[in-house]
Amino acid sequence: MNFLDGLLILSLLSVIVTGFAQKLRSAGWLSSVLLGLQCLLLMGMAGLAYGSPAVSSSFSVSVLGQPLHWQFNALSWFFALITLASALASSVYAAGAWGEDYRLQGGNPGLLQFALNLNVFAMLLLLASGDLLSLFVGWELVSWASLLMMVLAGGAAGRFGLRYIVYATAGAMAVMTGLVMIFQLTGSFQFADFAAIAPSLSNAQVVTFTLLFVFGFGVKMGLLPFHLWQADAYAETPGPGAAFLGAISSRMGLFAMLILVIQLIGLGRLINIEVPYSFFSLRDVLMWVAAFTIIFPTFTAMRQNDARLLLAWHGIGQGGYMLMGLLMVNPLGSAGGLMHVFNYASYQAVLFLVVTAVIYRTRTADLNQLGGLVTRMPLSFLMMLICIIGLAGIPPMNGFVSKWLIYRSLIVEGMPLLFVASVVGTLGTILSVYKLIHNTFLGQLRLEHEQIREVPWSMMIPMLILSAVVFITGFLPGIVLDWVASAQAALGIPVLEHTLGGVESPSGNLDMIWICSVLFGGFAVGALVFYSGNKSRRVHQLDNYAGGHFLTADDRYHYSNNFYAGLMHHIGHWYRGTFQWLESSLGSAISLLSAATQMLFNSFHPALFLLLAATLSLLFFAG
Amino acid sequence: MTQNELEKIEISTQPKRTNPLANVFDDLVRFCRSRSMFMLHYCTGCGAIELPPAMTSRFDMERLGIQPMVTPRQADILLITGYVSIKTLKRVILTYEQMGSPKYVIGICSCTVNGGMYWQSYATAKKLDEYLPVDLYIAGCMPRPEAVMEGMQQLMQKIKTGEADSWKKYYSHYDYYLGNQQQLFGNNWQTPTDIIGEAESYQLMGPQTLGEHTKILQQVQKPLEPLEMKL
Amino acid sequence: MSEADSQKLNVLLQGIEGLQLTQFNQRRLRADISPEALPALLALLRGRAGYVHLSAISCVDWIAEDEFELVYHLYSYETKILISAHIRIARDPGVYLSVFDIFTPAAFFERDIHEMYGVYFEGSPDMSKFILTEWQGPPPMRKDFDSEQWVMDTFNWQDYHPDWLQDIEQKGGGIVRTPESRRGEE
Amino acid sequence: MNETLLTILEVIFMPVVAFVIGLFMVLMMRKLAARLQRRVGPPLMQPFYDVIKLYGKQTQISHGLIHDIGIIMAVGGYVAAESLLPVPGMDGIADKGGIVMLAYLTMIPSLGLALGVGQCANPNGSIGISRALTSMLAYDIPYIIVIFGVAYHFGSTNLIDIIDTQQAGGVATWGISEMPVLAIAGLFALHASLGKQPFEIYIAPAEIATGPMVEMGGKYLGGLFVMQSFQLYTASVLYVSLFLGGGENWITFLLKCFAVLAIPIIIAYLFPRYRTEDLVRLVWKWPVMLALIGVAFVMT
Amino acid sequence: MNSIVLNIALPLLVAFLLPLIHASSRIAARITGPLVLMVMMWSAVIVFKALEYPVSIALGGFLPPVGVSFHLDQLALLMATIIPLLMLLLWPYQYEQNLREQTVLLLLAAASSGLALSGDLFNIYVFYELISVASFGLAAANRQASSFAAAFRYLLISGLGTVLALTGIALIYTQTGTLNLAQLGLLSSRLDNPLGLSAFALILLGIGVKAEIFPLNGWVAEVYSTASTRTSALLAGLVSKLAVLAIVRILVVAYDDSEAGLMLLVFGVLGIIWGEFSAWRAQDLKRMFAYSSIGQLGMILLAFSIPGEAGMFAGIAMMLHHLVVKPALFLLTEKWNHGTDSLRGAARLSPLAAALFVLFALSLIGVPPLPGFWAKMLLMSGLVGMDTSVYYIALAVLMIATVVEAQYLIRIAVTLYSASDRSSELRLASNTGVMSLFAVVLLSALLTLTPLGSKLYHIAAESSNRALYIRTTFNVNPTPVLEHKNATQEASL
Repeated sequence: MNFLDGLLILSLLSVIVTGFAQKLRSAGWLSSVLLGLQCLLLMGMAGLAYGSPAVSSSFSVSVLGQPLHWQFNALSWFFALITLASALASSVYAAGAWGEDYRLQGGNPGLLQFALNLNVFAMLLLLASGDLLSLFVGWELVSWASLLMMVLAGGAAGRFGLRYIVYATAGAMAVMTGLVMIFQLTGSFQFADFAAIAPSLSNAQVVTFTLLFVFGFGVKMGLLPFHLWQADAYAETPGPGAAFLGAISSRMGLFAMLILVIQLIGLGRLINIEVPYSFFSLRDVLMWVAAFTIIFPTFTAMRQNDARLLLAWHGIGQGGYMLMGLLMVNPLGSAGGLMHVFNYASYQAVLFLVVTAVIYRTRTADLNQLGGLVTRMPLSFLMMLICIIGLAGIPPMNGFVSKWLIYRSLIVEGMPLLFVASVVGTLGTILSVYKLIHNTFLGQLRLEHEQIREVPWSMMIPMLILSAVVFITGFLPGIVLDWVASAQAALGIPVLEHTLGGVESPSGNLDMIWICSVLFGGFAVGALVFYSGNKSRRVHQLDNYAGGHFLTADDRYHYSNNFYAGLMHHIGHWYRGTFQWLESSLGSAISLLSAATQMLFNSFHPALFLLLAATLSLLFFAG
Repeated sequence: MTQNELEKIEISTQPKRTNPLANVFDDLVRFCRSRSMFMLHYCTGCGAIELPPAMTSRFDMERLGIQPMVTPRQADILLITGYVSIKTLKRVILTYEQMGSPKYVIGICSCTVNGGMYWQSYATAKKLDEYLPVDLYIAGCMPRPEAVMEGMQQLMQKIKTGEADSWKKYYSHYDYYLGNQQQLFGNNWQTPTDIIGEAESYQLMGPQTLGEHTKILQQVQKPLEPLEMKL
Repeated sequence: MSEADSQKLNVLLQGIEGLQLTQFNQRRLRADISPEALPALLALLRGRAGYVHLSAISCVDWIAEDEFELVYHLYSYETKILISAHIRIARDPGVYLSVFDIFTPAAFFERDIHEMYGVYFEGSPDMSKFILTEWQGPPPMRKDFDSEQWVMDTFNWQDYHPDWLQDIEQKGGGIVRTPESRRGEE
Repeated sequence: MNETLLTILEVIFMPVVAFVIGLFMVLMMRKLAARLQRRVGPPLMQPFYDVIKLYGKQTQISHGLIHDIGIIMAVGGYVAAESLLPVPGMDGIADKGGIVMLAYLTMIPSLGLALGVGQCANPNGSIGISRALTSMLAYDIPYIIVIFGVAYHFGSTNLIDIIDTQQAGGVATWGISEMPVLAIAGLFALHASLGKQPFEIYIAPAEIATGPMVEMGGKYLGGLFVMQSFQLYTASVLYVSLFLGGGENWITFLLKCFAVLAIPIIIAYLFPRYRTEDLVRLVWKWPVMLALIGVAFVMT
Repeated sequence: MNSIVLNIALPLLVAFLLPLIHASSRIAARITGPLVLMVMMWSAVIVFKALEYPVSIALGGFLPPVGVSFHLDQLALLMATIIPLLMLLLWPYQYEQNLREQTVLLLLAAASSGLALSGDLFNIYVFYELISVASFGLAAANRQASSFAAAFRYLLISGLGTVLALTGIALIYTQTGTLNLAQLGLLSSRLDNPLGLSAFALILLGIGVKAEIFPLNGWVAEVYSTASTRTSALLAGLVSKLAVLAIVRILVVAYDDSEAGLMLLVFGVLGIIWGEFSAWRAQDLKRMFAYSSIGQLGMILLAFSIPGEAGMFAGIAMMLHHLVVKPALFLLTEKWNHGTDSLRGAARLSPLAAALFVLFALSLIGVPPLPGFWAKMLLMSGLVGMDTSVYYIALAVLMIATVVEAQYLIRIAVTLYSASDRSSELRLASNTGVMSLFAVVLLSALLTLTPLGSKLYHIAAESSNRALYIRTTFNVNPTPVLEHKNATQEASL
């Protein structure tokens, strides 16, 4: 009985307990405590992140002659940490005032907690997988568990969950095909066996495996062009659930892809495979997929008018950075990609939670129905500010560090176009997150929102802690880079040399401790200069220059709709909805085919078919 | 209270500070103020047409540090360049109140002095300084750019010496100005700027800041407290 | 106006009682008509003769006769003729029918006339204040409103009498006649 | 320890120098504009007068805490950024960040300003910010390609290394002689980033009442004036460091900086303003194309 | 061993006696049927347990190839056990007017057992005919106009199929002069010609009518949606499997290594496409399951088309899985027999039923660790193992079909759990007793996956061993069954 056994068993136990305790009022706190205990057990394995050898579970199952076993290494630990931390934050958030409110709105917070625990269990099982079969079992559990979370809200959520599951099943089928093919090659599902034959695979086989796995796992990650399901589904998930799913759920795809494509097949093979009639290697193709995954969803996010959708679309885009970083051979890039998983989870969770807090108070996430909340919910504003700085990848928050690593590696590798693509994504992010914070927290406070207050502490504390993480790991990125380096070692890729403040390298350093200190020193100077002037006096928001117009509280003069009108004049017609079109035409094609098959059944007598089939087969064999 | 009485009231200018360094500092600030005048030309009438020549290469106001600005927040000088209809006057007052002090008002053209050729019109205000404290009039119909420049230089001189402090009068005699405004606009008249509050917070209250007219205002006005941050 | 046009118009308008057409020149016609018949005339002109453009409604205050004169200016793009239909209504109560149902733009003119003269148009969509939103007094364009007096009562004047002006005045120049004194002369 | 102390001293001193030089750059800008329009232009100390007057305003209008903090961030961000830009004799913390860092650090002031403007609740301000961000999206793309090209060429993102390499080899190894196409693209991007005509869509006084500055008076506007001088300084020094070999000594350094800045300014005052979409179209077409060609040259 | 004949004789006998028993005692009549089924089960289990290697029984003392012979191997006995078990589960206990139906059911039990056990073509044909008769009776049992019409159509096509099958059998007889399967296996070289293959095609088509093979399954949707749910469950769950089993027997023994397997593949793939795509649009739960079952049968055929143990193993696993899941799902439609839209909010009224639906649906889609997943995995593994483009195409079809299947099944699940706009609809409250039993079976299969897997593998290995089949029939001294090559590796999948 080691920590891993304890963790998995406790997790399963939590699922069962929260499943039965759904109706309890204190179900939320119960679930939080259970998740907290799991966190403690995970901390017991913290040695993994600092070089301890992998932990194997002491139990294993054998199905059809194939053993399934589970183990934790630094990579699993890293992902598990993110999973459990975001789950704990979401659970605490949902346990207090929010859960009460959710109950009053007709929801079942206990069910939400159950779904949360189920997801955590599934994810831990996936992260702990010690062979391909357990990986697939974990993978499917994750897929279906997140479906449960998505459809909790009912209504439109059901539709979006359904759409998700179609994508997920398609992905699962691809993965399963890949696994079965591996099995036919090696006769086992062990990682080691596949790794052993991987170098001797033919190029065609490598391409097949890569495409199958990238498609299969990429669906969950929201890789282009399989990304359409994600934003809607996450946006409709109840707030804390969305925070959890948004933070980590999609990253499970990345994890699995890491194991199969990067660890087992190896980037070296991908780089050596040239795509015919082009300059691209297979790796380059994947990197471009990642690049487009950054750009398109980010710019789609810019046009959203619902805060949750906006964030969810960003979640898709940010996944592209991670993949892009991890497809880089040098340690900078892969460290950037891995670190981005952590960073992204930290701020995305907070962002969803803040948006939920806004919904909790105002009952809307429509960016055209909000505004000026900063005076009423200043702490929430601060959280959102910290986290959008992180999301946009601007110093001094942690998002910058990981993106910096990715940029640096792109420069080192000499990939200008990908570099531009990633920067374009960042710029797009800046634009849309400003729209988010502007339309919710800045600008005119609406008359109907004058009386609202900051959210209660039960909701505030998880946000506060997570945003502290966003800041601290930006200030001291070395903390996370330690874990990342161990994960890199576990994956068997080059390990990044780093310091507490960042990276030391002959071709350009990064020392966030200095940078942050100087930055805050600069702010201090700015404040000094500012406060040396005469004291300013606050004025009412209606005391505002509008060309001599007298503003009244009934005037809605908050500039929110079509926020980037000028830009949209130029790029608006580039939004063709091609992917939507593709998806719906595929749907129509299936519908058509389906109608045709039904018609065939209905319009002719089956005897006719019988005779026809008999004639044909006789002709076939006789002729 | 008539205009005459108003003129006679001594505005309590800030006493000269005893610290010589502070005096030098005050002088420096005043000098800078006089050499950096951002003007909001609120183009009410025909007079505005005389400003482009004053700004461009023939006379080049920028030599003197005068720049046009487009919002009252940024501006120091409010130029009123022609007849002020009652409807416009409301906006002029709003704009004036939104400017940051020290602020100066220049009335250009005869219309701002006495109504000019619209003296018998029911629709235009006649004496601008009943509603706003005017530092300087530049009469004429319309005054030539030279006159505008001359006026500007006079104002610079007044700022440099510290004479131009009519803006304080607006705070310290708000009741008077408000009374005149109410007479034209009715008792429901209210601007979004809380002049009394400002006067209080900058210690610019005078003997006649409050009075019967402000009492009316305080009765009818919609509250304009700033939105405080609430935790 | 060609003979044919004139003929046509005569035929068209012969049914209207009390209509008196006067031709000023090729392009202008004056129609004097009773207030009751005006809507019929406008409807006919618009519907049958192509006078689709109501270019203005103007009002004259005939205070001596105690009447308002309303003039409807109609223009035809086909014949390029402007017809001005004149009616007279009693000053008191100063109420007339709106022609908004015939010409939509009439609403704007009627609102303006209501504001300036106090004539009320029944059936006009909006008779609220338009330009003079700050104005509390009587309709200012009525002859019985004394604008100058009102100004004198309402506003003060600059007390501006510098020495150089006094010099000029002593020499017989400058503005020696104050507004008050001028009023006395008239 | 001594080294750390020296660094700290440099970090304190560099923004001061930058501020003074920046004010003179503002002056040069206004003077050049005046000369182009056949005017005399403002006196020598005009930028100082403006800043002092604005800070000396007696009533200051704030729309809330974020309005204040926005200005603090706008000034403070640049103060910090200046310490990443090596000048003759002072390296500050340039070796701790590099150009990518600098490029992102200079976004902090803009973000601060955007926040402050947002709190003002003035639609003109919001429109201004939306346009400013749009133009940032436009000019940052060529700018970042140029940075990529330079970093790739010199094999480093460390500005000190880049300057040293150029100074060691003389004019022939200057960025501008080795990468002329990139240098042109960089100048274009620099121009666009200054927010001067024809790219001043977010100021647009006649359209949106100076956009972000609409509610800024007194020390708020003063802060923005300071920010503008920093901005001019940063842009020109960065360009000089990347393409013109940095400063061997203060005289050549200042000469280069002012010369670099003069070019876009002279062009600027000959033009009216683009519309937003035209700006985006223009900047995404020509400078990006040039920059990509330049990078292609650098990489082959 | 010979007591297994009881499984055929007893129900047949009781079926004829039932009216008499009914006349004497109603209560006795009520318990007779279940009792018989239990006896059948008991006898099958006994034999199954005692069986160490396949046995051939010659009835009436005539040795094969002349006599009527039964072939007892594990697969046959497994089916013989399952038949009474399933019937017990689906027995119409609560019906009053069910004498006729009970009789027919007993007849069906006898015929089914016979089909599962018989070792020559003629017997297969006879029992198949008996099954047909019984199923016509069942299809028309609820005495509604629509079900009569459906049953008539069914009868028509079934009869036509019988003719074809008989022709096929006759052809084989002309080629080989025998109808004993083992004998056919010995003479299989004579069948590997156009005429022999045509014979197989005709048999396949003929029997395929019951096996819901495309395109002979036009009756399926109609019959299943008009007949009672139990009948549908029985037809979809049991009868179709038996028909498949018969085909597989012929294929394995007589048409090994011939193009016949390819034919199965083609029909299987087409069946998958047609079934799943039609189900995608179905607006009625029963119809949807009917179409879905066509697709599933396609998958089973596909599995059996893979030569060797892998295919047999996958096929048996798929078959058993479907045997458990499909009847259970059909039982669900007993109350939920309206348009899918009207099921909105049903989960609130009968949470257990909805939960069971989700369980079965997930298993059907193949979500690990449910048994359906392993079955599907075996199938995919078998397909990949062939490493031929035809099989890869089949794999692709299978993948797409699974996605389509997931879509329509989860659509129903989501509908069940979405908020209902009506306050309460009692008719949605579903009866879940028998279903729960199926769920228990499914879940216990999940728990005993490892032993079950190896057992099934042995069964598959045994039944795919053609030589063993032949030897069993002709050699009195059989060799031990388990002689397969490197057992550990291959045993798994």
